[in-house]
Amino acid sequence: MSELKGAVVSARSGTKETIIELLEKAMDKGIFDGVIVPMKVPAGDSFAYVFVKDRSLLKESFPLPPVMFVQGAKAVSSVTRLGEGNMKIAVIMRPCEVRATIELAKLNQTNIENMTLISIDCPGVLPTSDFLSNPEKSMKQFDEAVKKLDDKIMRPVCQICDKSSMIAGDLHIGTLGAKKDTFFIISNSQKGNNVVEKLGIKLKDNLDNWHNKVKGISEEKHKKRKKAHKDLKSEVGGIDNLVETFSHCINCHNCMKACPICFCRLCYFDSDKVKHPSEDYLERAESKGSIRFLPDTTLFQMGRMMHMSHSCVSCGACEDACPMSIPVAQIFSMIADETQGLFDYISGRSLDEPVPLTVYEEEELHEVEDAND
Amino acid sequence: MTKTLKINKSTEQGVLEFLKFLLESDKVNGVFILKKINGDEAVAYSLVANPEDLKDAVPFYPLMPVNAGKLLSRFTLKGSTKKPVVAVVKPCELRGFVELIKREQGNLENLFIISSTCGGVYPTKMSVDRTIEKNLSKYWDAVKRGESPSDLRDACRACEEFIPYMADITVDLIGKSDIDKQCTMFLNTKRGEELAKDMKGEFSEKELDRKKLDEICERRGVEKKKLFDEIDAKMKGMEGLINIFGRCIGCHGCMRVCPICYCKLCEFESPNSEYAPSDYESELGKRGAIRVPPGTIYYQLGRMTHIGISCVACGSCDDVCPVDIPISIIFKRVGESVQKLFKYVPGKDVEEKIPLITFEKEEFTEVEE
Amino acid sequence: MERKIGVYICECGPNISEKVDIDKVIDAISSIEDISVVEKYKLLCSADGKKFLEEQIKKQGLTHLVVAACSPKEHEKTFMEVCENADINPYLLQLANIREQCAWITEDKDEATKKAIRMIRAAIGRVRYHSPLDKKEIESNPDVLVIGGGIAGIEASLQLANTDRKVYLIEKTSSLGGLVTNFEKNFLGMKPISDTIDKKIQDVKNNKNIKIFTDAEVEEVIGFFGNFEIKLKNSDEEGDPIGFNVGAIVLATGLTLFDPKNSLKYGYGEIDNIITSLEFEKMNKTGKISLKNGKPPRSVAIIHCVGRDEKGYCSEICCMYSLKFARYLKDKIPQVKVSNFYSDLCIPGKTHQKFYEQTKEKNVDLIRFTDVGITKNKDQLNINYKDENGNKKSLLVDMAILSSAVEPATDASKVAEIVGISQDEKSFFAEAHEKINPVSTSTEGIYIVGGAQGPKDISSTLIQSEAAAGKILSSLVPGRKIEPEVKVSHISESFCIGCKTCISVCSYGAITFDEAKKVSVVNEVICRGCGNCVAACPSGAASIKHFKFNQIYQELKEAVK
Amino acid sequence: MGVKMAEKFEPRIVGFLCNWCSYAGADLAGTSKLSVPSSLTPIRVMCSSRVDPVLVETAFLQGADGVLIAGCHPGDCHYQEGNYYARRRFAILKKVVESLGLESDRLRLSWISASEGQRFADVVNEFNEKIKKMGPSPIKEKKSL
Amino acid sequence: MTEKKHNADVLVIGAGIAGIEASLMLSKADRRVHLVEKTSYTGGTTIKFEEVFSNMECSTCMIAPIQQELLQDKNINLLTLAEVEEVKGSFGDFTVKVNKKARYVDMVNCIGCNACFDPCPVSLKNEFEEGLSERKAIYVPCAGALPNIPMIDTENCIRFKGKKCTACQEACMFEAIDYNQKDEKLELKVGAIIVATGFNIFDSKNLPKYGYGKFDDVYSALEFERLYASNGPTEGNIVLKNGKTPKSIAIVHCVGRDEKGYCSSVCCMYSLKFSHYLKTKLPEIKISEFYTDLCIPGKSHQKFYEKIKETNVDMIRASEIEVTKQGKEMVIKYNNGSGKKHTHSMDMIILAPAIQPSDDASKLAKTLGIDLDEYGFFQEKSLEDSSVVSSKPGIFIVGCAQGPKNIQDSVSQAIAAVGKILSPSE
Repeated sequence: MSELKGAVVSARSGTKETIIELLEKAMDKGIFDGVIVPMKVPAGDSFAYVFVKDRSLLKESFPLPPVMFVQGAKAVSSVTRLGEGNMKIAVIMRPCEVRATIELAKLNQTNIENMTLISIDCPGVLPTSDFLSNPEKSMKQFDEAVKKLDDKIMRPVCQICDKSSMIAGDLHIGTLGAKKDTFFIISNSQKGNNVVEKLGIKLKDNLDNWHNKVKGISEEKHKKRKKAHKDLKSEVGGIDNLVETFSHCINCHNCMKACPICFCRLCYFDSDKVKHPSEDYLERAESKGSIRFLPDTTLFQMGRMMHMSHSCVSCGACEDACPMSIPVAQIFSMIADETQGLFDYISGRSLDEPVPLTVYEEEELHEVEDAND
Repeated sequence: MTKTLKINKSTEQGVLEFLKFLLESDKVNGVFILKKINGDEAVAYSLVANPEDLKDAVPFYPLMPVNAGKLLSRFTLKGSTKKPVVAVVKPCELRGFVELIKREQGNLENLFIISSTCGGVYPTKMSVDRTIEKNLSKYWDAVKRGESPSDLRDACRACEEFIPYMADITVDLIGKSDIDKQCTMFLNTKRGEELAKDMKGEFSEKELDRKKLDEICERRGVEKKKLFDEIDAKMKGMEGLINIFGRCIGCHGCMRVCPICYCKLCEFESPNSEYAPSDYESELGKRGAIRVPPGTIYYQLGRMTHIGISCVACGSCDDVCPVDIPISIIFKRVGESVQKLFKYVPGKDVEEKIPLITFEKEEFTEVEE
Repeated sequence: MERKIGVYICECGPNISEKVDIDKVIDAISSIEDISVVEKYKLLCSADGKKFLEEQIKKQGLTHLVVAACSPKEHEKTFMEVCENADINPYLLQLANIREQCAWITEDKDEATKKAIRMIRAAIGRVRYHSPLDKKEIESNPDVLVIGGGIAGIEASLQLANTDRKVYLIEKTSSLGGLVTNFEKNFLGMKPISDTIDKKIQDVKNNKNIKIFTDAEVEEVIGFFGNFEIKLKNSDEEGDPIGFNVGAIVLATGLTLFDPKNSLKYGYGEIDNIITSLEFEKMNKTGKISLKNGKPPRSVAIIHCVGRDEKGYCSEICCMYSLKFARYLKDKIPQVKVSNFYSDLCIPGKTHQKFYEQTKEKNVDLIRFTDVGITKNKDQLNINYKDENGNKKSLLVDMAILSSAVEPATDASKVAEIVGISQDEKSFFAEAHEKINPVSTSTEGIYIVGGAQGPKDISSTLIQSEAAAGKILSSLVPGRKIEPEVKVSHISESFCIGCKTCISVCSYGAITFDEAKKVSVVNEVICRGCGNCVAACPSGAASIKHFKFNQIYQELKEAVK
Repeated sequence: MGVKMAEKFEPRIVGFLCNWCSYAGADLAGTSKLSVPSSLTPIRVMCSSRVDPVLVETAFLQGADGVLIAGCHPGDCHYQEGNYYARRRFAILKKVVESLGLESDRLRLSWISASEGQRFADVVNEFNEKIKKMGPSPIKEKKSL
Repeated sequence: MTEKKHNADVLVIGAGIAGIEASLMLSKADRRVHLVEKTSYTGGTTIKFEEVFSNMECSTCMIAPIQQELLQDKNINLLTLAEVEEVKGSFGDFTVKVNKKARYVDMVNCIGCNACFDPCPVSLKNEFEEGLSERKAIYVPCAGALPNIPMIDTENCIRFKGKKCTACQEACMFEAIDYNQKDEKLELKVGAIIVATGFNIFDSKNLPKYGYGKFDDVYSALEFERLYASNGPTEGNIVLKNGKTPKSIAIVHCVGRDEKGYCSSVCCMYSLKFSHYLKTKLPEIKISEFYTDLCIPGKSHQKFYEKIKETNVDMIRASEIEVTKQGKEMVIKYNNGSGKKHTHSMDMIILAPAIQPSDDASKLAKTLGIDLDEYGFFQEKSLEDSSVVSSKPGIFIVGCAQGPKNIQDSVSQAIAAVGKILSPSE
């Protein structure tokens, strides 16, 4: 990871507007042939990622929408899963979306060769359901909350996100600690440097204000996160709580479909591996008196934890998509911290860190084995 | 005239007595039924083998956590159950199951079906905070009167197919004022009669009160028309579609819970629905911008063409949609129009062929374990 | 299709029957679905037992077989043969190991019986999900590619080439023979090396079944054991790139020397009359050992272990060839004073110490050092060293020879990459198994010999070349088909999403990636059936024959009951 | 059939044994006539790396009182490096179970070589004792997993 | 060598790791192999080891699979308790007389349940366990030996000394025990012969200064291997004769090197391996290795050496080593490099004796008509050419029978010999 370099950009016309101007400029200069940005959907009641080539449409874009309808990584993946393509593309996403994108790149699910990943300091995201209950109002509330750096109305998992300004991509837009009508543009890679320089911006300004602000926030959030996970563990931990927590699960697998890391074409838990003959179910019912049908809800959740928690970016998409309001995202963020901790791994931190399960070290994890006891 | 079994207990109690009898007399080894789980925490379908465990079964609870048709299909997917099992399900769930059987996704052998005239159910969301519990008495009063509470799911309020087809036993439920005291079961089939044999209670011959049911049907028809008109108003042309489906997040939850969508791999999740960068590039040449991931509308329309003919309008899709798109009414609307073409009532008769075989039977068998 | 499972329980004399109440077992399982017969027998592995089983299978028209007896390691093969003789697929058999892992380790008869029942139920559950597996046979090409025209490559080629087996010998330089052609004599025998090498080179050249390419390099290798497609950098008369197919590949890319320039203390390249062992070999071969000024040296220091610390291993041969150098010198310049500076004398093997003693008799000084360096002293050299007690000492000499450590030839990494095998941390080629498979690699059909595999002398090099030849001659017989493992992995093309996780965990390069379809593909010829990829695959795409999820799940279910 | 009467507690332990080392070790325990608790039912797999964590979770959630995964000692894997991957997967699995407040002590990974018949016996005895102390898995009784 | 008269079958003498590898590969090439082994089991010396350097792989795990393969291989005719008595003919057409001693246990009927051991009244030191444990007169050398079929040791069986004992026969349910079995004289026709008879170790008793045989707790390398083996007499617990665990151990290299006049090439490495053994089981133990010249050739060995040194093992370059007693204490005296005298007390001493030809090498050489070298190993035809070629065409010498070497080199030679036999150029 290269040393962060940054510049202060004046944004009199407003942060969003200035970002758009920069994008337009970049397209004019041919730095990018296309941009993937969120936009309002025609009905105006929600947002979607749009892959824009016609720069005149850029003004419609909405870099930091109040909701995360589709996890950006999925959008990116849908464009470059089958190859890098010939267009130089800029993508503007939230930090967790960038991280998911990088994770997917490691897993061969997207190709970021021709992409410039741009993240923005993330104030959090509104729960989809809250937003839908009244889009206009929610918009206003969101803007207010952003100004006040108040995350009370954000999704629970956002309230405990300690990586909301983590820079994993090429460029980052830092609004925290910036003077009025300005923001920081921060580069994290050679690619990033080139883009910014081509835009005629010198990466020479001091970033201390941003760093300090971010440090403060993430440290505070980190404490909150640890505490929340501790509480959560006592709430959902243990077989009884666990069963209770998932008792409303209806196996719709929305969480899995909404999850950027669950990229499998056929989920293990939709495959024949978990489809058993009726005798099997009956036997189980006979031995226990009765079983809920379908069984194995917990198996599905624990299986997912096994399969993706080491890459989970705690983006909250799963919880948004859960029709039964199960705190999936919070639970997974807790598990993710634990499993990734085993390997000092942070999902999406860097393209150079291999996904834990694809490598090994000869001398590690002796605590889980007992060869010598 | 149909053989009937009358038990002088509340309808729910009567049915439970009956099921207990079936288990104890080893007529069946399992009962597939809605049941409270983890105390009062939730209501879910369960497979009950021990009569004791029937105590917190709630066969007619106004909730459809998952379309049981899909569950019964999973239960018998690998072949008919070797030991007899009886399932208590709603008419639309039964119809869903029958449609799946037609597609080799399930099996009725050794599987007895008890269904009832259906008063409809509440949205699953209402089960999370237990609001249903509070509404129960209101619900049952309405049922006795053959009416639908306003907060029932759209699909249910607009449902005209609330009398089961293909059930071995039909429980007389809606519009029946004495369900608190009386339990009447119509033994529609030989299998049904066999089951009821030796059960304590009075056997006679009777018919459902068609007239009353027709009135109910009319009322629901009106409700349906209202909902259809609303949709028609919204769904004007491509524009309309885009407006309605614009917020779709592509979670495909609707497909996953749909009793008819049985494909191992949905076409819209298969390589056929992936695009190479070059495709985007050429597409972007034509239009200045594309929504990504693409194919939102394509998916919805595609699904309509795939399953419209068999849609039983059970409403599960509404329940799971995280962005509250009124999918079920749209599909009911489209579905009925297609079904009319062939005078086809999905799930009416297992012998009846599906008008168009729009899809492959059993694919991707190579990975079957 | 209708299943008829037969269960046969071996009493194994008293060994099982004493601990397991077999009749109880029979009662417990005979009611299970699909079971058409359960019987016990005194000793199933006996000739009579096998006959009995065979007849039973035929008579009962069984489709699946469960044998509850001893460990599969003892008799799985035996009973699979019985199945074959009774014309049912041998993979429709499941063994329940109720002897070693039940009767013999359980004290309480009741417990043993219960466990036996569990194990047999598990076997029945499993066998239900067995599907017949058939041996595959694959045409193979007996020809061999040998990379490296040194003594290792030459020896291998000579051992292999035949009318029905062509050998392609690729040498990157313009001439055959490699390193040893620089030597006058080899140690031990002190016989002229040319006696051996020249003859071998002639034989190779005269052998019409060996096609030699000098100044040649391999550009691309694709395929697998029995079917490699080779492309060379070089092109033929018409200018088309040269390409051919072979069944096996021998890597004999050889050694090079550690460059003493990398270790300043020896003053190599700075000071005159300090030369490397190779330079000395060459000089010696010209017949005249002399200093820069043309005069013969009056005193010579031979420094062992040059670069040992840097490389982190003992190069095995330096001590011996350094002693040989002493002999060279004494033979050519009898009055010369020779001092060998060594740290530890490494002269393994029955013949070496004798050579060492003979050399000492020619009054060669052997000086043990713990540290050594060279400085200039007018037109002479100071060998400054610490003896083993740490005392600083110094010796004035005319010439110093640096016995450099050996390291893999410079192009080793490139070759490794092209043929797709791994290197060890010292960048020698890694063997399939350090002990029992030293000339094979983890990729079947690719063999490593001589200096490419590790430092060694000529004699061990010859042995390895012959060994590699042996491997090929025994496994790649002209006209015989290859029978790959049948219990291999399979990845569903329709379900694979192409995350390559399986590829990264496969130790055998058995999984390749289809760039067009973006899916992983298992090469059944290479796959050894460990199942690692199956456990690694997060989706429903991967499975492994005979150890499928449901087969194991059935066992698991019974274990938990 | 039916629910097991709770007389004295006989644990149900699933043992995944790799074919080349641990299964051979278990056989050796047999030929050496050592005493091993009958609670462990062996399941033979070619390599510990075949042990799909979801299989272990399945066993665990179906009420196994213990699950043992045994493979070749690190460095000895018959398939070069399978057991290293097995170890990583196991580490994650154990962590998941532990983080959910479930009894991760019911899962055990042991390296047992073909010559370690005694060790096999010791490992199983030890594990069996531990499980007995822990008592039956509370998951067994759960009806709505 | 493709004339009609040529016989494709091969005789392999010695079922150690070299012999097994050679046989399996020949079989793979569809050659019929007669594998003559003088003991009752396969695996030679390798199966005595717990682990092998330098990757410290479990030896049994390494070799058991190929032993199994061997026993099930239909092309291989394994003759245990057998010795070659006469060899006539030449390359391509040898006639070999083999004496196959009676095992008195029928290899087909016996299923290896070991029920016959307990009733046997005789009990004596088990040579395989270097006398560290007892065995019966009917026995297998150790648990897990392959083939897992016992033999009767007629030297010690009281029945063969005239007593009327049928204890084992009565114990056997399979009529596997047959006292009337006779030694068989077999005549084999083969085209080539591979000699893989392995080695023996120098008997440290010849050097009283090391106190071997004099004092308790002075062990030879092989004894120690068994002491550490998890399938050995103590299940791998390292204990002194008095039952205590040792606190200090000396490992003495080069025992008998001067007498032999050569470096046995593996002692340094296996001595380091012993330190590894000890440190894994007894992390606290104090280990001193006494060596003259450290001989650890090859790409992977020095790393191992350095790893061992990190576990603070004292590596002492020493000469004039002597083991004596001071009161109860066992002490080791030596000169270090600079000629200073030192004395340390030691709980246990392990000697690393030189490798020497197996006892019957010279006899076998005569029978085969091949030369021995001055050290008594089989002599290769020339130092310049392949070391597996003996002085007589068609007879190949591999493994430690040809000279001291490690497993890797033994196996290489074995395969090389097969290469020679299969090669069209021969």
